[in-house]
Amino acid sequence: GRGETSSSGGSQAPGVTDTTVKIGASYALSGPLAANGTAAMNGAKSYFDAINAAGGVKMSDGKTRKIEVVQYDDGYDPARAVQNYRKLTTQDNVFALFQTFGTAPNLAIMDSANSEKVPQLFVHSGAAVFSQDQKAKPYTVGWQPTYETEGAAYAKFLTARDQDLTVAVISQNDDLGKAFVNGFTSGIGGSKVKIVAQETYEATDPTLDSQITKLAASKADVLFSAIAIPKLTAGALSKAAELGWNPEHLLVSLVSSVDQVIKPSGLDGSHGIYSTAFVKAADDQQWAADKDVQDYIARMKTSAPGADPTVPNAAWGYGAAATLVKALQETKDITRDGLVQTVQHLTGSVPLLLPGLELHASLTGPPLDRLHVQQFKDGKWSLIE
Amino acid sequence: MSTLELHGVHAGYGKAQVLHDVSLRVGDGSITTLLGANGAGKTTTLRAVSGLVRFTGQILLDGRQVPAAPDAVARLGVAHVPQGRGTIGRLSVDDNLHAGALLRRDRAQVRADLRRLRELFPVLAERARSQAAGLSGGEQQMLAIARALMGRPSLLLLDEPSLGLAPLVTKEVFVLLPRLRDEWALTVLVVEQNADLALRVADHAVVLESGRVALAGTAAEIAGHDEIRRAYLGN
Amino acid sequence: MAVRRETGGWGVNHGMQAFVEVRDLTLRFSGVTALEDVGFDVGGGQICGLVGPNGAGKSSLFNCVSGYYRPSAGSIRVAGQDVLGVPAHRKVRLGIARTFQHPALQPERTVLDNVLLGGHSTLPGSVLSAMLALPGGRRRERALAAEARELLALLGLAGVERTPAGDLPYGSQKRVEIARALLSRPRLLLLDEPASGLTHAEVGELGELITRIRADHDLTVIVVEHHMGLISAVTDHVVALVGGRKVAEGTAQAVQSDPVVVSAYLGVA
Amino acid sequence: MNLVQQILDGLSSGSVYATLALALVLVHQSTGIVNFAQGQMAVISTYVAWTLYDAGVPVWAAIVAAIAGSLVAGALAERLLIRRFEKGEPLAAIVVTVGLLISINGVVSLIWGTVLKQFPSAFPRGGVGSGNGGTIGFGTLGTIAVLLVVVLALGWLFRHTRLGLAFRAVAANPESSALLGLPVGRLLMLGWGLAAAVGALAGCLVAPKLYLAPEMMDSVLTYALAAAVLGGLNSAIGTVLAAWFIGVVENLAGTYISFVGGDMKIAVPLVLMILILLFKPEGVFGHKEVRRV
Amino acid sequence: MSLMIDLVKPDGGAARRPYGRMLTGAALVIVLAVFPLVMSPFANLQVTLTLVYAVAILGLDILVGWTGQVSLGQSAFFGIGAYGVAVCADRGWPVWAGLLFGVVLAGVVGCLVAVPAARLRGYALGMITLTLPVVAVPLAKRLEVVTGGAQGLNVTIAEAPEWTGLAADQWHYYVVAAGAALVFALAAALRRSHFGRAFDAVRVDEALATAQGVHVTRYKVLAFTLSAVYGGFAGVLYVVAVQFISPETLILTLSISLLAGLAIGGLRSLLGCVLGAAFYVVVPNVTGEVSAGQSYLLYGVCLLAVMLLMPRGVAPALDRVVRNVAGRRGRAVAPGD
Ligand SMILES: Nc1ncnc2c1ncn2[C@@H]1O[C@H](COP(=O)(O)OP(=O)(O)OP(=O)(O)O)[C@@H](O)[C@H]1O
Ligand SMILES: Nc1ncnc2c1ncn2[C@@H]1O[C@H](COP(=O)(O)OP(=O)(O)OP(=O)(O)O)[C@@H](O)[C@H]1O
Ligand SMILES: [Mg+2]
Ligand SMILES: [Mg+2]
Repeated sequence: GRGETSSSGGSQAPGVTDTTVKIGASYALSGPLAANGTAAMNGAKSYFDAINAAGGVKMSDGKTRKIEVVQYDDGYDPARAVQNYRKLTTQDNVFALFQTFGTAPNLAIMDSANSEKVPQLFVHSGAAVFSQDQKAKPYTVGWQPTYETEGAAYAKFLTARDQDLTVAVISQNDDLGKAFVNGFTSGIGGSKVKIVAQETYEATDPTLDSQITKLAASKADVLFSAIAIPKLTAGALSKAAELGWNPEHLLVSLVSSVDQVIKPSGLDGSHGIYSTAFVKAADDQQWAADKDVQDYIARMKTSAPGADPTVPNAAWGYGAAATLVKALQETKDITRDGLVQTVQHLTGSVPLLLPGLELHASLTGPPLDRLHVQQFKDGKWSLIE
Repeated sequence: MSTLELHGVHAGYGKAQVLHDVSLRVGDGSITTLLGANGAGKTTTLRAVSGLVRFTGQILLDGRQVPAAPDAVARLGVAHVPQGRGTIGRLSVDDNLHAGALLRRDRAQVRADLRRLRELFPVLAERARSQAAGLSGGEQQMLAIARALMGRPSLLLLDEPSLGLAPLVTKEVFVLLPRLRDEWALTVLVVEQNADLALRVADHAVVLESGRVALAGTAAEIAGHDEIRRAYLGN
Repeated sequence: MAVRRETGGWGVNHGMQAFVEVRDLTLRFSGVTALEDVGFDVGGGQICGLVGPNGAGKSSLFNCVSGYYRPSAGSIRVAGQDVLGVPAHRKVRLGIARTFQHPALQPERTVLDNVLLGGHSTLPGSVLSAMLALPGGRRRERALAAEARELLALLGLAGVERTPAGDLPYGSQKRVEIARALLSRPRLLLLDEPASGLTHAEVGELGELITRIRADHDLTVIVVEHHMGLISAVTDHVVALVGGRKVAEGTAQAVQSDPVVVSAYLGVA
Repeated sequence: MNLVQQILDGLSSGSVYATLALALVLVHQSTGIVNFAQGQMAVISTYVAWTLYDAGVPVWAAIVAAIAGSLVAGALAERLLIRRFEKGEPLAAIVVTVGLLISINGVVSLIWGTVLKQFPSAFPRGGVGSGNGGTIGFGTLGTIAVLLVVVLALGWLFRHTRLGLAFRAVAANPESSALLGLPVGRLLMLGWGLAAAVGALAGCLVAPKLYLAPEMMDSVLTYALAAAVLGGLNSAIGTVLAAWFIGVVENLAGTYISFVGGDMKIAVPLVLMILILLFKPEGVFGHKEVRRV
Repeated sequence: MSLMIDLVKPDGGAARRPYGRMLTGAALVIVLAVFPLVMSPFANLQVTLTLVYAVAILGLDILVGWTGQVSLGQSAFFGIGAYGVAVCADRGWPVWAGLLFGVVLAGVVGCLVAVPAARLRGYALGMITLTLPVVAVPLAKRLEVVTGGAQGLNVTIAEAPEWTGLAADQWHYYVVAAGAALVFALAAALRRSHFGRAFDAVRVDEALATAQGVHVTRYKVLAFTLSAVYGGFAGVLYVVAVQFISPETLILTLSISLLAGLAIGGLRSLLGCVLGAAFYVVVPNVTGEVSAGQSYLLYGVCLLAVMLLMPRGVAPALDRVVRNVAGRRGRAVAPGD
């Protein structure tokens, strides 16, 4: 057969020239997840644009290269993701895949990427499968904390109070929802916190009224919303209030946007709304003067006018892009394997991470593995120590 | 009342030419019958007038070229009873009749016309609320004729009105035609295989052969023609 | 090649016993009685005319025979076999074929294809062998096509084999239906107003044709027709229905002079 | 309380399905087509209303303006796109509406972005009842009231007016209707326009609950199609009742049949629908069509 | 050859120019055989996927085009076939067993749905089939033990044998092409037989079909079952091409896209099935290059444009062009005859 991944340019790795390094990505830019996919793409783009505007990435061979991103829409269809992968690796000849969006599309290409030794970096998914075993699948690396980690963070937050608490749980019927719930359930094991009601939903459900009504009957003290879709979260919050059920709310970070979720829900946070975060939110007043956040908002405005910087996926995309740039800078051996080597040992900070959080590469988890719990108060999020 | 004139009309379907240089005139207030063998182009002639097939040449209604769209032709007062099932099967008998009169504003007169047609075809009253599709073949034909009349046309195009009608009803329809022509100021162009009856009530007759006018004249002239007698009258 | 009928020994019945026996047939629709206690016989090889005013129940009777309508009472036997219990799609295997009052053709397929459909029940029914395109199937298909062409020629339609059926004039469509019905090799042929849309001369030809195919194909025929000329010319026997009831029966001449038939159906000349 | 509340919730989501289903039925009744783009057309109308509102126009005025605009846009869609497919294979017409769906979705994303917007409710926040009786929001009550008005208006239009007869005639047999002088083209345009207007109303009614996003109506479409078919595709009141039935059954099944659960609850009304259709293929409120040979 | 435009002339019309047809067919086979050896892996993948979806669309055509029933359920049958083979591969069972299992299961489910569905017409039938994908997706997630749940299954099947020296994409191409050619040939033969006429009659007029001895219900069930089997087989080929299956693949959107492909290609045409599938696979890739963000919008616009230009589909339009050209040539030689 052919060497699928060999480049034409002799010594240099595929996708790398003296002046550019080519990166490929596949996002859900259409379909029901288009909002998140587009946000992730815009976030990353705004960081890359800024780096390129400043000349490019200075790499270990002394050359400064501009980052060229080739991106395609997969509509969250695994078959299209596979096609995009083929196109990016054999036609566009990218150096690495970056931030491909969502669990299923990444799973569909993971085996090929590893057997063909194409780095599949910083996948935009909190599924553990992408990072937990980098000995077996060294070319696939996650970025954000896993959904399990996040679920466990809520559990820790509740158990730390050492009170009898009843919890109602609603989760999306897929690996994402399950992972949140698993992390949470094992986190509360043996504590005074008890799950008293549990519901799931399909991402295609128009509303979650029925599920919330069922959960409301439990009169639980806390509602853990492992809901991945902003409008459904907002609807769930307002439904609970309409039913006269006012639990404390735990919102997963994916849907913690003030503009997208909390304002539409009509809740003011007086009964307690909590979430977790690992990046600074653009709509969080406490960071209004933060340089990272100001840069981020300004760069988003330049690169993707009209896009909303408060969507978490955008901030994550930005942070992941920064992580990639950092990895490129630190890569000694400018080959695909060299890049993966670097990524597996990456430490340090990148823009937008919350104070105290750092990259922390390991072979059994994503480079980010901690989150902070925050509370919604007075119209903004504030970190809880 | 209207005058219909065809001058050098050619028409066909796709590449197949069916009518070749057809010219004929249906005078104001007259009944003209169009005869011809199976496939001669009789239906096509009526369809050309109604705008259902495209043609070249001239078709003039009261001296003016007819429009190309069937609904526009109908709004000029032309009613066309097509060959075979001409009703809207999904609607009730009454709805079919009322649909025939949708363009009219003279409600009282519509009611009177409806009464009259129901007298003529009692089954239409008996089955007023049934779906038209359930009627027998002949009953549907009566409905189609009645529906066309409900529009109070000035030019009535009938494509084999006797199709499926019992002999008695056929006779009644043909007796009615001259009466309506007089009372309602109708001009009639009727394609009919029951040439005997048709020639008896018609003023003029035109014979089509392979898409060309083979003969034209007064009904009496045509009825006296030997070949016509053999092919169409059988006596 | 002959197709095995599901009932053997029709030849035995021939002429000895009525081929078609209709007894006490009653059919109602909500509010309408289409047929009431109708009964008559048709002898084997005969041509029976069925006449009556519009809505008398003639087509409905055909529909009962061919299984579209389920009568509330009565029986219909063909060659001694009760046909009411046989599902509609099996009638053609019993040797019953029909034409429709309003031509029912596949307008976009060719005349030949339309006729070939009539031979459907004579071909074997294994999907697998059809998918594998076994040579036997091809051969039978060719034989059937040859037979269909002959029938089309017989009906004067040889020139339009490849014309889409919907493009034919009305009168020709009715003949395509006859060819289609004949290709199923029927023993009983039901014709619903075959002469409608034909000129006088054409009706004459049709009459000759019907008597000829009766003889050539060893057929029993029931024909519904408003064209009295045709009825007189071809029928051995006529049944008249009025308002769903049988009002007269006998030779064409007798029925046409029956006072009820005259007043309800023919009108005074 | 759970039971009553689940029923009320079911009625509430049923009303959401019903609004879109009504528009589907309207198109079907006047043109004989099922329009897959109906929901997406409603979405773009709602965005227009939102834009007006965002620019300071009062909600009601914005909604009325969007409805009026949709009337025109719907008619144009029929004239420019659908017209060519009305006579051919039904599949072609369906697929054209799918193409329309995709294109409008793309246009909406392009103009307004994919991020959700908050659409103001034309009704007050809050609701009536509470405690043991269950609660029902003013939004839902308002939606139901508007629904009933629309249903009565449509019923009257189709059964008792000349225009309604003309619609029915054209949908049943355009060629025959043309021979009667009915302006077939204009009636078809008007039918689409009316449906688009009803769709716009539907979008504006449900947007406060579902939140405005390009895919707002996607998940509703499945239910709306089911309701329209179950209701017989030709009956406005039947459609609304079917939609309520679907909403309520879904909730009750999800709540009280343990193996069904939240993920499979949609299956229950659909399976029931199949059973009902088996015994009444023309839909609960549909008319059995007489077919003759 | 089986890929030629289906002219449906059972009386031998199709064989009127046997040499021309055979030559074209042979040329096509050669082009298709050489293609993967010279083209890029991405191009191979596109053709492979095109053939995968072409089989699924052909299944739909049997149902929609031949018998006039509407189905929104094809993605579910596709999923059954895909899961059938993937589950077997996942457990280390032989692939052919998976193939058989997937295809038979799809056929059985299809038949079960068809028996009641055959009572219905038009949109009512469409609604029944709409239920299939709506239920199949959560079901696939629930049966996690076998299906891998929401994460789906990564499998490695149909690996290129050593001796061929072929890369995976090339081998997958040949496997899928061979499978597709086989089932296309079977469908073509069925279409040309008297069954083809019977299916048409069922579509045009059920009463008419019944009168000719066609058991309408049986034919509808047959069409439905065949359609499901083809859908299932396409799912099997899909796993060969993609080596992965997850519930996302079963969604209603795929069913709708396949219907769109069918309309784009043109009903009752084998070539149309391939063209429709090619549209579904290739156009998003092209529009994606034009603009990643607006690729979906552009896809929708292309869909509308093709439908507006060719309301009966691409294959009939091509057919007309070919016949016009042939007709002109035919006239030119006519005087010599
Ligand atoms: N839709 C069509 N497409 C192509 N050819 C057609 C079409 N309709 C009719 N023709 C052809 O046009 C010719 C004339 O047909 P037409 O229907 O006008 O005949 P007719 O005189 O009305 O016959 P009949 O007495 O049988 O009704 C016929 O040769 C017929 O084959
Ligand atoms: N499916 C049906 N639904 C309702 N009524 C029907 C149906 N079929 C027939 N009828 C009624 O039964 C009666 C007999 O109809 P049929 O078609 O048998 O009449 P026919 O004798 O064939 O008349 P024609 O000479 O007009 O064809 C008619 O009054 C008709 O309206
Ligand atoms: Mg004619
Ligand atoms: Mg009759």
